[in-house]
Amino acid sequence: MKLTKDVSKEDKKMLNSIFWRSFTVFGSRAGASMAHAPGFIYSIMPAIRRYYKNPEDQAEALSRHTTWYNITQNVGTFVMGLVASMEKKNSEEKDFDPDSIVALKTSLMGPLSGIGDSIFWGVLRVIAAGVGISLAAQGSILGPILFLIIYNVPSILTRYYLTYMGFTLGSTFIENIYESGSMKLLTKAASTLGLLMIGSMTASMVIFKSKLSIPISDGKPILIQTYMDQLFKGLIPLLVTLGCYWLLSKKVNVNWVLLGVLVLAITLGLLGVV
Amino acid sequence: MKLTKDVSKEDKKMLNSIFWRSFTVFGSRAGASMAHAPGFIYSIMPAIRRYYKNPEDQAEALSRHTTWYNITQNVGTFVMGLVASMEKKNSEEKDFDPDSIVALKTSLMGPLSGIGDSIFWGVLRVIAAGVGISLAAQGSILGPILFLIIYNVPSILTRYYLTYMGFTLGSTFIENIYESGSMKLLTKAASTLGLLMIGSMTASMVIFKSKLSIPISDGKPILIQTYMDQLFKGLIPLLVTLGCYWLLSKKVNVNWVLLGVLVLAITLGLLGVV
Amino acid sequence: MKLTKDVSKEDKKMLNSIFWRSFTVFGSRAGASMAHAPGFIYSIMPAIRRYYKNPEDQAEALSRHTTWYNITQNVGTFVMGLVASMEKKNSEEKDFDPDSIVALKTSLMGPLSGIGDSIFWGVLRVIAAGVGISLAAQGSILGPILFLIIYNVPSILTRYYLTYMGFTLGSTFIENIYESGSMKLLTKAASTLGLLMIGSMTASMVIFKSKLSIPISDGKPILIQTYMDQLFKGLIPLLVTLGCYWLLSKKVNVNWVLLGVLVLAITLGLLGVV
Amino acid sequence: MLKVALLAALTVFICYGGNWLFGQTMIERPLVVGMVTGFIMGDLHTGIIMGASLEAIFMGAVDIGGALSAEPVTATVLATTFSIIMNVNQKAALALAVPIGVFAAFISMFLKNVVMNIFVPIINKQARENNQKGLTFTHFFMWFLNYFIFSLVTFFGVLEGAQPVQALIKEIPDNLMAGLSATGGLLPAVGFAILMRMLWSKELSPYYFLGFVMVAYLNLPSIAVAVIGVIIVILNAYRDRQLLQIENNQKKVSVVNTEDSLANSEDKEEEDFFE
Amino acid sequence: MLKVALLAALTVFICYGGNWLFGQTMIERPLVVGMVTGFIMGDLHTGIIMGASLEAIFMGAVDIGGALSAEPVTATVLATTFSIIMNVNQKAALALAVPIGVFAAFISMFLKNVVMNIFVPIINKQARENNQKGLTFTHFFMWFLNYFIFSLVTFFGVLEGAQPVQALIKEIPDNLMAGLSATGGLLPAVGFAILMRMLWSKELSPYYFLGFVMVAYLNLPSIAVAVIGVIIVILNAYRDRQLLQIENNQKKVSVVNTEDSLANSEDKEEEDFFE
Amino acid sequence: MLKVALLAALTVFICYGGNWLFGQTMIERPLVVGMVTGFIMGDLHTGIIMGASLEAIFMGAVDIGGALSAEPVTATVLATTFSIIMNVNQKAALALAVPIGVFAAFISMFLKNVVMNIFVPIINKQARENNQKGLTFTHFFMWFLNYFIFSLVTFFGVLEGAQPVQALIKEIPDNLMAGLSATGGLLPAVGFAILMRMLWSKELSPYYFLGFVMVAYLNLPSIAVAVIGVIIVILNAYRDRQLLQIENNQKKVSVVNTEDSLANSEDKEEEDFFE
Ligand SMILES: OC[C@H]1O[C@H](O)[C@@H](O)[C@@H](O)[C@@H]1O
Ligand SMILES: OC[C@H]1O[C@H](O)[C@@H](O)[C@@H](O)[C@@H]1O
Ligand SMILES: OC[C@H]1O[C@H](O)[C@@H](O)[C@@H](O)[C@@H]1O
Repeated sequence: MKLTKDVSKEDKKMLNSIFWRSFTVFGSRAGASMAHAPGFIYSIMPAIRRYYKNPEDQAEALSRHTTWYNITQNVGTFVMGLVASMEKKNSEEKDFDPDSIVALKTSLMGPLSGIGDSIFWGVLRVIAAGVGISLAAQGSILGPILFLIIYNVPSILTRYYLTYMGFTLGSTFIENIYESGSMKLLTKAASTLGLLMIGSMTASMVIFKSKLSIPISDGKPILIQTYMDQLFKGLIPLLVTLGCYWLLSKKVNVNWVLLGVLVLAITLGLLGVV
Repeated sequence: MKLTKDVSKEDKKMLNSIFWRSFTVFGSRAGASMAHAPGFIYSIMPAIRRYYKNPEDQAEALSRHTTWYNITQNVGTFVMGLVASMEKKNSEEKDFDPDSIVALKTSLMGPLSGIGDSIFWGVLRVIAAGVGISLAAQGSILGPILFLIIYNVPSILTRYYLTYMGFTLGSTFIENIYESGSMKLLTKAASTLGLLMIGSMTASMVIFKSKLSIPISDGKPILIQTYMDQLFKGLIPLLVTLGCYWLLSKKVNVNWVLLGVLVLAITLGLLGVV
Repeated sequence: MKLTKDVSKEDKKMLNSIFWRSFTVFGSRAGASMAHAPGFIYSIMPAIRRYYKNPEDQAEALSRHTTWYNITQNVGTFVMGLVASMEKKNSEEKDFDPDSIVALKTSLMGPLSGIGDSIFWGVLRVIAAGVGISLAAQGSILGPILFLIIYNVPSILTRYYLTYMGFTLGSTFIENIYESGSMKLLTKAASTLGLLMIGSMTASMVIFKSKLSIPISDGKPILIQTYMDQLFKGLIPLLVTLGCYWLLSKKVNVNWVLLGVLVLAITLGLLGVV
Repeated sequence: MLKVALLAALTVFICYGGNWLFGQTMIERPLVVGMVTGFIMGDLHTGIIMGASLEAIFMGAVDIGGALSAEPVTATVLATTFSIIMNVNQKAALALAVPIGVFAAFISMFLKNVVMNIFVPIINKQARENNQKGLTFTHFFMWFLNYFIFSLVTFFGVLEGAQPVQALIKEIPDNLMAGLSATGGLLPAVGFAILMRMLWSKELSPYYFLGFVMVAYLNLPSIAVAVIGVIIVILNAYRDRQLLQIENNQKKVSVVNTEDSLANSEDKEEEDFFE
Repeated sequence: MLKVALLAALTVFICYGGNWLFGQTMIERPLVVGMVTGFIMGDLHTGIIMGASLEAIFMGAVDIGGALSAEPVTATVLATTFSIIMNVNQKAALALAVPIGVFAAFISMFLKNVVMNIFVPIINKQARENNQKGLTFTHFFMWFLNYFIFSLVTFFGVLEGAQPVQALIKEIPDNLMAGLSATGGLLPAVGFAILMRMLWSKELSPYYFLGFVMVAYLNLPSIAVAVIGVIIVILNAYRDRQLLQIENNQKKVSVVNTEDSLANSEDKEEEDFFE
Repeated sequence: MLKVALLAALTVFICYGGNWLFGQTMIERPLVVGMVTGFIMGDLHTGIIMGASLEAIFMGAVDIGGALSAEPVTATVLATTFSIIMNVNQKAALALAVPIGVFAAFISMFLKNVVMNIFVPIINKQARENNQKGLTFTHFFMWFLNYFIFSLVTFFGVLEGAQPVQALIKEIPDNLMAGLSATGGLLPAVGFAILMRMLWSKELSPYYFLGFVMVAYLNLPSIAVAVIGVIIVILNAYRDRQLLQIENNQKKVSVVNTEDSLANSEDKEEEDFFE
């Protein structure tokens, strides 16, 4: 509410339009090179139309945003607001470097997705699903309904306020905190929280249970899983996840990694390990 | 033991007297403006009598302490000892500012009560009651007796040693650590511990259980409380406490807050929520 | 693997020899004055023979190491490697102070044993035994076998790599990090981890259960232990351990402390307390 | 019945007044009050057992900064007396204790915080006149008056309450009863809020939530929270001290280097961002 | 059967396409999809119940960085439809859902990441020409095309799958089935690894393991981990800010004192040791 | 019986002597000793099972800094032998193991720390004379002598103990037995105290208590404590390194600014307060 105060009426209209369009941002996915660029362009269009009157300038701005775009979507509106404010600045100031727009946009993708996916996929969805499952399991239609409400109310509010926040904070702010060193602190805070949550998701959502067992002459067989848990609980999920990370960090294509895990799991199945 | 070593015989007598009188400090409570000032005056009297021979000076000293006083009592003796040492100094040094006595006294009330109430109400009493209840529940008279012993032995020892500690450390010490910045560290340490304990007390002692439930066509009704616990355990107690704090910090009178909570609880009861 | 790369062939032979000899380091124990000095001398002999050609120098070096030696053995090879590198230096440089060899060796005993015993006695053995017990309890010979494998594979690898590490890092490194202040950090890290683990071992391995109980007229007697646990879980083990530490820190001979605990325990037994 | 009423009032006076005259030794807690009432009413065993139950119920009834959620003495004395003398069903007596306690708490606070204000001018006068005897007398007289008046609640409670109470229990709508019980659960919040006012700072507020989570999610008892708290505080203090020394050193250096004035103004900006 | 197949495909289109066209509102999750399928197939109750079971099974099926371990919509629609319409035993239907989900996930990723690449030059061209209408159209057309094609999987799945599925369940060797289920458990690792790539740094890596231990050994639910995380982050931020100020002050001072150039080179060495 | 005694003594020699001659590979632990004894005495199965029970009992019997609370080899060999050969009731045999272990621990420590002192002058002489063969011989001879003598305990224990043991079990007063068992529980304290001496510092002592609380109140297994410990240590190390650099920078600056000598003396005072 505070955030929307100092914004002019026309800018408000534009930001609301961006907010609404942003819902479709992940509608299309243009493969591994552009990802959600089309959706981003569609969302940011109102800003481009508003600040550039000249068709060449508009074309230039649109082309600028045909590059890879992918951020947790209800957090990504922050970037959209920010880009809007930078496009505005670019349209006003002669010596503004338009490349900085894409640079900043791109540099924010990692931290924002990390924190966004952790919070929305990892916390909010899990809580909402927890509530939903226990109601639905008893056949109550309240299950799915509450699930949707618990998830979407904070989600949509976030989407809305971040649109305005990105715009009002603006690029000068971002540059300032970069220079003063505070950006490091912010990134560190976001990454810390993100990594913590991803660690917790690894433990709760990556699942591995071996059914291997050692036969005992007289008595029931001994489950290997019990002993692996005694060594370290969730060791295999942790190792698999770290392994995937290691491969990705060695620039192995994500599809190969996916395939690898698939093959691994099925092989283990065929071998009777799981 | 160490603490009482460097204290002269007469000062010892005085401090012991303060120690004994301090037991009555909360006997009277003179409303919202003075609180336990009468008790404080009664407790500190031996020091005033000892250091000021002149009736006018005594009257002045007594009047000085008619201001609001309230500190967890077995910790408050620290302030009494400290005040004694400052009154002594005031009686000896011409240019000592007597206002600093009340100022220091007042400034210590917050942190000392915070930490004192946390430890004595929050930890010691709870442990003692835990032991006491389980014995008394079986009808054993050991319950109340052990309860009193576990609570009072540390409590009275604290009261005693802090009387001496306040006196021997004295005001110079306090000023020194204020200047060097160490006071900040001490306050921070006390506040940290206090807040942690108050947080834990909020979770264990503020209780709210809704009996609302959603009827299920076939099957037993679903308790709302279960789902609130799934969202965040103890959410309502936490919110109520934070709400009270927020009101108090907005200078709302504590009695209104009390009344508000009362009305809230009864209303919830009448509405069948609890 | 990396560690062994820059080591000459002859030095490798020597280090391997030290590695193998180190297995016997605790074979003999020459009382309270030398402890495992004979084993250390036997282990380090290959280095002494290699770097000193002159019998007098060899004798001097051997004598140097007749002082007290005791470090968790699979971690102690680090010191052996380090000593080898220092003996080499001493044989090459005229103004090298041979006393520094013993000094450094001795100074490392505390931290290395602290961390070593914590990890190997406190973590690895406990995990290995956990797995082993549950298998063996069902009569499976896999119990002891897995126990030995889980414990010894990391243990022997540690022993091996630390031999090389001590040698290649060498004394210059150690001196450097001492000067830069990093040694403090390393010691702090090791001590932190060590103390944490010893604390956890105190809680899990020092055991005390009182069988004292208070008779209740009608109803079953009340176990004192229940109430001590309510006060603070594991209070007695904690106090006994801190007591032992306190005595040792007051230079009380360890045998007296052992005897004291023995007498204490038996007395408590005779009194019917345990 | 008069005798019972007198004895009950006396018990309240002894336990409640005694607690606050003699160093808040917790003889006001139900565990003790139950025992004393039982003893006086001639059924020690029942007294102790009811004390145990009531102690659990009133665990959150703390008196902090003068704000109390429920006054445990009156509640315990009445509930125990009803149960022993008037054969009120024990469970019903326990259920009644909470509303009684909440009600008594309001009376107690009204007395202490409002009524007792009348003594303020007297104390000021006596102090001005160095009337030490007078001050001492006033102190103890205030104590006596306060707890004497307060005991009357119990006196009339027993005298008049005998029959009505039985009736009341049946008549009070369940909902109201539930609401009154809930007050006992929620009111401690006010006491804690008072403490928070004394200690709260934005920088330290996370510790409040940490304490909350430690109990809510790790089920740690308060002694464990306290020990962990002390550990955290000590470790932080060492760190803080180290930083304090560095900053103090820096201050000394900056006296020499004058361009620092500039530096500070820049720091301000940053700070604003984080606030 | 054609009608059923059409309805099922429509459900997939609505839930999956709708989710991604309208702000990823999680209407693609089994809880919702189950309900919708149940409604459309005429047995709401079964739909809701199966949705609950499948939601639990697919809890780890997150879509992160475009990598998803199992596609929940197709899986839920098919399993629910088989169960309602074809009377497939409910447990068998649930067991089948995981391999279906894994299979569908691959198709979905193939479509989005590979096939849809054909639109890249078109978008570039439209942007260059400032063809805003065109861009808008392409955006929505890509959406339609993608989810339309994808829905065909379900269409043919139902049409052709009716009988074979029953047979398949009996024929698929248990081992293979177990392996397919295991993929559902292990594949989320890839999504988390993608996130880790974005955030990982040697300095912060301990927090990853902390989060892991908090769930594995303290059994904390995600909300508690998040709250503790925020607490840690805030406390750290205050410390970091304090240090940042000290360092900034130091930098200003070092401008004056020139021998610092020397100092920095020494620091480097130390750092190397710790890396 | 002589043969059994010899075999038992041999087992002790192999397991105890072997453990310490060959890298402390833990073949001295009951799990292994039980198995070996069972094998030698002809009842592997019983040996393994008793080993498991004894391992749990002797879990706290650690040998740290040369201080051990109970010697597990003799205890295990005797208990297992009694049980297999002499048909001593298994439970009774286990009960007997702790006092035997405590007794054997004292003998072992007496041998190693007191008796073996006689070799000290010999070793000094051989070193002075560069008698390397001699040193090697002494080393291994000490080993042999020590464990040979020690094995005699078991030899006579079996030879003489057969009947008496049965009698003893019945005769030892319960209280004494309980006391002997308690020693097994309390003696590990000494070993840990030895370690604490090596590591303790006021600044780090909180971590000792943290470790204690983590097990006592959070029931964490040792692997989890270790992982959390490593996390804490790494995070602290990064912080410490940062501070070290700041302090090192400061030192360099303070060389220039001479009024620091004054500053340091002030810091001292503060420090005293906190100590
Ligand atoms: O808060 C300090 C102090 O305030 C009042 O005097 C009472 O509530 C005490 O119980 C409390 O210790
Ligand atoms: O990771 C960011 C983002 O990537 C893709 O667009 C999808 O997987 C989303 O679910 C996710 O939020
Ligand atoms: O403490 C170091 C070291 O001391 C002695 O040699 C034995 O107790 C070993 O088990 C231990 O590792």
